[in-house]
Amino acid sequence: MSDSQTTAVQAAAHGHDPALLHHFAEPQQQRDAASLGMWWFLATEVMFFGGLFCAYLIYRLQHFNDFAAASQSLSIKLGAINTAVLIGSSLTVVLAVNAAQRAKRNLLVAYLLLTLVLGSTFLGIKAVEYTDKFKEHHVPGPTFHFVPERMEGHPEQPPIDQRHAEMFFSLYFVMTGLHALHMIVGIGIFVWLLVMAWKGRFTPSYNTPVEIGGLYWHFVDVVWIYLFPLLYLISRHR
Amino acid sequence: MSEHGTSIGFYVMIFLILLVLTGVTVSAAFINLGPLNPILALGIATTKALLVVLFFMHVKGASEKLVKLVVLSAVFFLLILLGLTLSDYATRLWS
Amino acid sequence: MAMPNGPQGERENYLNKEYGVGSWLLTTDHKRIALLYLMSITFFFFIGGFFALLIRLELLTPAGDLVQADTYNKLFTMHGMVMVFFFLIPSIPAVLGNFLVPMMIGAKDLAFPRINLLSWYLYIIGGVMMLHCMLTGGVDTGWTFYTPYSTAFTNTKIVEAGLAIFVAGFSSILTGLNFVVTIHRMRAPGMTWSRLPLFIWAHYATSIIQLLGTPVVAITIVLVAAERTLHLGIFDPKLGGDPLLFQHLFWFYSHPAVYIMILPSMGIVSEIIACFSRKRIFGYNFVALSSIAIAVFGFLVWAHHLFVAGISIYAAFVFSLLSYAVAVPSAVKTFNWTATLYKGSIRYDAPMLYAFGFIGLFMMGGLTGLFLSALGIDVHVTDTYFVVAHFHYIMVGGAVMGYLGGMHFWWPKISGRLYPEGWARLAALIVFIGFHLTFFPQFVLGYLGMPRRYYDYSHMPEFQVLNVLSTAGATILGVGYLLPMIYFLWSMRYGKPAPDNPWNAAGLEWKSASPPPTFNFDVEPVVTWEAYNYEELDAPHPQEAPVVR
Amino acid sequence: MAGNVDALFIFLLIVTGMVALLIFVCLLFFAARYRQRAHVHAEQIEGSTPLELTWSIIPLFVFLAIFAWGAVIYFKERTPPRDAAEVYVVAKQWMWKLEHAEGQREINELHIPVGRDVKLIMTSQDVIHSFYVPAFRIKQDVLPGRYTTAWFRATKPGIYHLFCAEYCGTQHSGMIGSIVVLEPAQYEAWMSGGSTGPLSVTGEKVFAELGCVTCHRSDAQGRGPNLQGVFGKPVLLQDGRTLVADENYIRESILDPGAKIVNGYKPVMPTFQGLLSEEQLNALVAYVKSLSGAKPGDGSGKANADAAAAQGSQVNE
Ligand code: HEA
Ligand code: HEA
Ligand code: HEC
Ligand code: CUA
Ligand SMILES: [Cu+2]
Repeated sequence: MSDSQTTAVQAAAHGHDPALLHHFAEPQQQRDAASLGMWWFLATEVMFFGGLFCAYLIYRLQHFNDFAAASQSLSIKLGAINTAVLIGSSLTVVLAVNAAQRAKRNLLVAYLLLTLVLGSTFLGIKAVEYTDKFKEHHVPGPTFHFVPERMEGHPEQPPIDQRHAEMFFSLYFVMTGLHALHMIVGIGIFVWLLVMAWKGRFTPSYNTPVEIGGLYWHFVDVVWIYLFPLLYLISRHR
Repeated sequence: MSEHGTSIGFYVMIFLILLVLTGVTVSAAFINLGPLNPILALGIATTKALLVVLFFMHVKGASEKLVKLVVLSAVFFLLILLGLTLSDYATRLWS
Repeated sequence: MAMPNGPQGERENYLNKEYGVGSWLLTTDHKRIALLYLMSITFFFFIGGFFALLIRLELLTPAGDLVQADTYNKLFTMHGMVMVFFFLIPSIPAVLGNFLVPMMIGAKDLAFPRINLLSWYLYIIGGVMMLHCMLTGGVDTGWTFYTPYSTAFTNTKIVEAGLAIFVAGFSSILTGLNFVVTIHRMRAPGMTWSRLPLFIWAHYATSIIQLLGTPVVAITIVLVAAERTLHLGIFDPKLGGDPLLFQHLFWFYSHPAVYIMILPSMGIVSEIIACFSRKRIFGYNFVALSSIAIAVFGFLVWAHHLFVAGISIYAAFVFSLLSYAVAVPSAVKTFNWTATLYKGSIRYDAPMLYAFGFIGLFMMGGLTGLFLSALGIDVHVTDTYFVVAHFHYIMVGGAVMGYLGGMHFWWPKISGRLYPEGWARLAALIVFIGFHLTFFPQFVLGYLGMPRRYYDYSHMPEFQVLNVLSTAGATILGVGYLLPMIYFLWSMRYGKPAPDNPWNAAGLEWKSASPPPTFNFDVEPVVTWEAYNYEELDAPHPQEAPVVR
Repeated sequence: MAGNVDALFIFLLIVTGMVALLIFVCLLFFAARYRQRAHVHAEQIEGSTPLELTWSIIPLFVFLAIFAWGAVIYFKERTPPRDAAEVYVVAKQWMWKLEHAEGQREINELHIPVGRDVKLIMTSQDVIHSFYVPAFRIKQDVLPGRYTTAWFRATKPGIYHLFCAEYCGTQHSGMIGSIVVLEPAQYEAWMSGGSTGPLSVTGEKVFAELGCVTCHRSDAQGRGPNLQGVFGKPVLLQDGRTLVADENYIRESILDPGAKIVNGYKPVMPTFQGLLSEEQLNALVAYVKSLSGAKPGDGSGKANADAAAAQGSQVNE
């Protein structure tokens, strides 16, 4: 870092309003730049997941029966709970942003903490699901083995092409894995926000980090909102 | 950044709607609606996503059109990716 | 890269403000980062060019006598990967774009200077991975990574090369992100959208492609790596997958990526033509918007690389049709550049020669693109040297010509020195001649049916003559590229000091000193003129800026 | 085909050549006429919307014409005539294995009679290859896991290059061969040697050996559909879709029977994934096709070739 440069962090350490970075004319410009930057970054993320959604879409249409059968083995209960947990965390995030804007430090800290708790819960449940899959030999690889559950009233399910069932789980793990990775990054960001909030760094005029951190979190939530029905809810009525 | 919709009650309401929609989509999956099943599931997911984007991410109240434009262009190019790829797979069996 | 110490009292600028390795490696000044990029991409260009020379040497004779088959396969693979991902995609945006975008819009820096530095480091990390990969065995899939060869058959270093490109891809995304935000948020007062230089419009369009296209290839590479290492079945038909899906995802990025390579060059050419014919560019609005149109349409045509790959014929119709749609804005640009010359007052300094070269070569490349997107013809010429010639005409003839033109045009601003004009014109001529000699024969070869990626054509000795011509041309071309490298370096020490505005150009960047101070402008600029106000500039007035030749 | 492609190519050369010439002439003329002179200033011209529209819309129409022409050729290239002689092609690193419907097998060489339509039904054992005969202007990628098809008609006897045009590994450039186009009489002589019997007959044997016959019987009593006349006809699927049974459909029905269930049948057919070589699969497909009547491969090929030769060969190469 060249010494001419003062970062927001260093400025904050001096105790006054976090300084404007040298190359911005005014705080508003800096804030707008940060938020636009985050939005474009999220657009990038949409396309990043988009590649996976595209693969999923094509294969699900091509091998519908196999995908449906494989999907039956996912736990709707855990998936739904996780959806609720994640939506809940989105609520706490938006409340945190709100608290930051209104300079309620304690409330902000509380909401951030709550978000972290919910985020960790999500990951915990995900870990349980992964373990189950592992035990059931549903993890792609040499040990993979899949026997479709025969649904009542439908004694004659088409034979399952193991390779396509395995492909379903490959996509399942890549998609949820990448999502979980984003959650972990999100948790990292929120721990940092928590520390900053704890130290009272955020003021009504300087809370951009909370705001754009929040945007990121909501985005990760939105990805899950699609993953859940796509992966868990194929043809459950059989 | 937005001026309206900032009351806590409002956020909680959105949260509750999202929960209800989650419930609806789960139960709908157990009813045989034929080809409507995936359409419904995706429709509900999109509604939920819209709620989050518009109200939690404050796109509704954003002062500028720009943010909306970014969101729309991301969605647009995603649909291009999905749609044009699908156009190949969907017509392979035509001949 | 230290500049010679000027006479005592030389004014402070971004080059002499601080010295020492640390002041460069930790800089957040966009201009210094641009120079860091300049050195790195030049390095990779010569690596890629070195591979090209070996390719050409091998093809001098029909038999595979210089290198082994596997070595040859690695040569063109590494040549393609290095040239595309480590040279051409970063070239203009990361060097000239980085240097000029803030200056042209009157900003002190890019919106996120530290991210800018991060992006260079990512590029270097990716580059080092690529070099390591090359030195420890390399990759032999072709730059296109087609599955299932890449995932299940080759035993070369796919994963490492993939990760290198993945990392470099994020570098590219961050550059694009920085530009878009900068152009939206950092314009000086009065710099409205209709006053933006066309260079900026081109970079805006480029950035959009970088932002929305690159992530798709990134995730595709992740899937290839996952399939290769964990045997997840995604693209490999043995595992139930579809190799065509890989091609769709790959080209969804890689077709728009060709516009990442050409749009910035088009931006440069617009600037040069306006300046050296002393005119507002003809049809400013159309030229500006055609950049955006190319970026958007560029996303709709990718499957024209798949016409014989086994896609549905109906999809092929759609993609062929859309490919023609993307040619229209390119046509608009070409016509407008030509029209700009009309009733101009034209000078032929080296940048202008390069710009002329660009128009000619880009046009020939683009027009042969029309051949390729004609379904019936593509069936015959796809995967032959016709395609190789097509894309070298655009990428080497077009993009690299434009890049060199830009380097000459802005070199006085960047280095504060003038390059030797005579040598520069000579180099432009050599490049132009060498270029045609190298790649024109390849069109013929392609139509005669010589497939690409062939290291041995001993069963088709009839192809030799044209190949010899091509190799000869490549040698000339190599000389043409070495020259600017030499005299640019020379001029840093011995060149005449450059005035602030040697071309008497209209752009805001010329209002600053040469070389510019750290924050670009001593006084924050307020813009009251249009991008190309040559009329006012040339209006006779007492102290006209000296025209330097 | 070659003639059509060349005609379009020449048309394109002329059109693009004219445009390029126009632009070069303008460039050079302006460059000479308007070079900088003392006291002469550039004349500022804003632009002209009518002009812009002209040079967007005229090229657009030219483009549409090129597109249409190219599409017509492509459509022909992609739709093999129904009565073409059939050759099954299996590509592997780094060789071409070809098998005539009549049963002759060849490697890296394909003998065909002049003037006869030949349809290639191709698949790969490993990676993607591409079947390229420059003289006939045809090229088609050959994919593992499915069939792709191509067709051509040779109009002049001779020996033509066959290339692999999709990069496929070390010996990609060695994966070459030749197409030997013979006069009908020569061809007949060539045909008389070395056949193991028509492919469909081999297929019938496999069909019996693998027990397909137990379910697919020639009456309506089997657990599976009667395969008589299935090929080339629309099939109604359980999920309501209808599709035409082509080679890929037959192939998929054998390897992944669960993917598309025929309406009215139970999904009881076991998968034969991994149990069949590509050659056996080809034989099965040829057999199922032969059940649909007047197809080549039952020896009628020779007769057709003669007939075609009798018509005299139009030279379009
Ligand atoms: C900078 C790079 C660049 C650019 C800008 C382009 C531009 C275009 N390209 Fe090219 N292309 C590549 C780089 C590029 N390409 C590469 C690298 C490959 C091969 C990759 C690989 O396989 O390894 C490739 C391959 C490629 C193919 C696939 C070939 C094959 O493998 O079978 C096709 C097919 O449609 C194609 C078409 C086009 C078209 C229509 C344009 C258009 O955008 C061109 C538009 C421009 C003009 C048309 C010229 C100016 C117009 C006029 C003067 C108008 C007047 C004209 C008339 C009225 C006729 N390109
Ligand atoms: C920006 C992109 C770019 C650039 C600039 C170039 C530049 C050149 N390329 Fe290439 N090329 C590609 C992108 C590019 N290429 C791609 C994408 C492929 C496809 C790869 C694939 O199939 O996967 C390809 C493939 C390709 C082939 C086809 C190989 C094959 O299919 O078998 C050939 C053959 O002639 C070739 C030649 C050349 C030549 C002669 C140059 C010349 O312009 C190079 C001129 C430069 C020099 C000659 C360097 C000068 C330096 C010196 C003289 C110093 C000597 C060096 C040292 C001391 C270290 N390129
Ligand atoms: C256990 C019984 C059984 C065996 C053995 C069997 N099939 Fe089938 N086959 C069926 C049934 C039932 C169907 C219809 C349902 C479906 O599409 O899966 C069918 C469908 C087909 C079809 C699609 C027919 C149509 O009308 O579209 C083809 C082709 C086919 N089988 C070929 C074969 C071949 C070749 C073999 C041997 C290698 C074979 N079958 C072995 C039961 C069998
Ligand atoms: Cu087979 Cu190339
Ligand atoms: Cu393309």
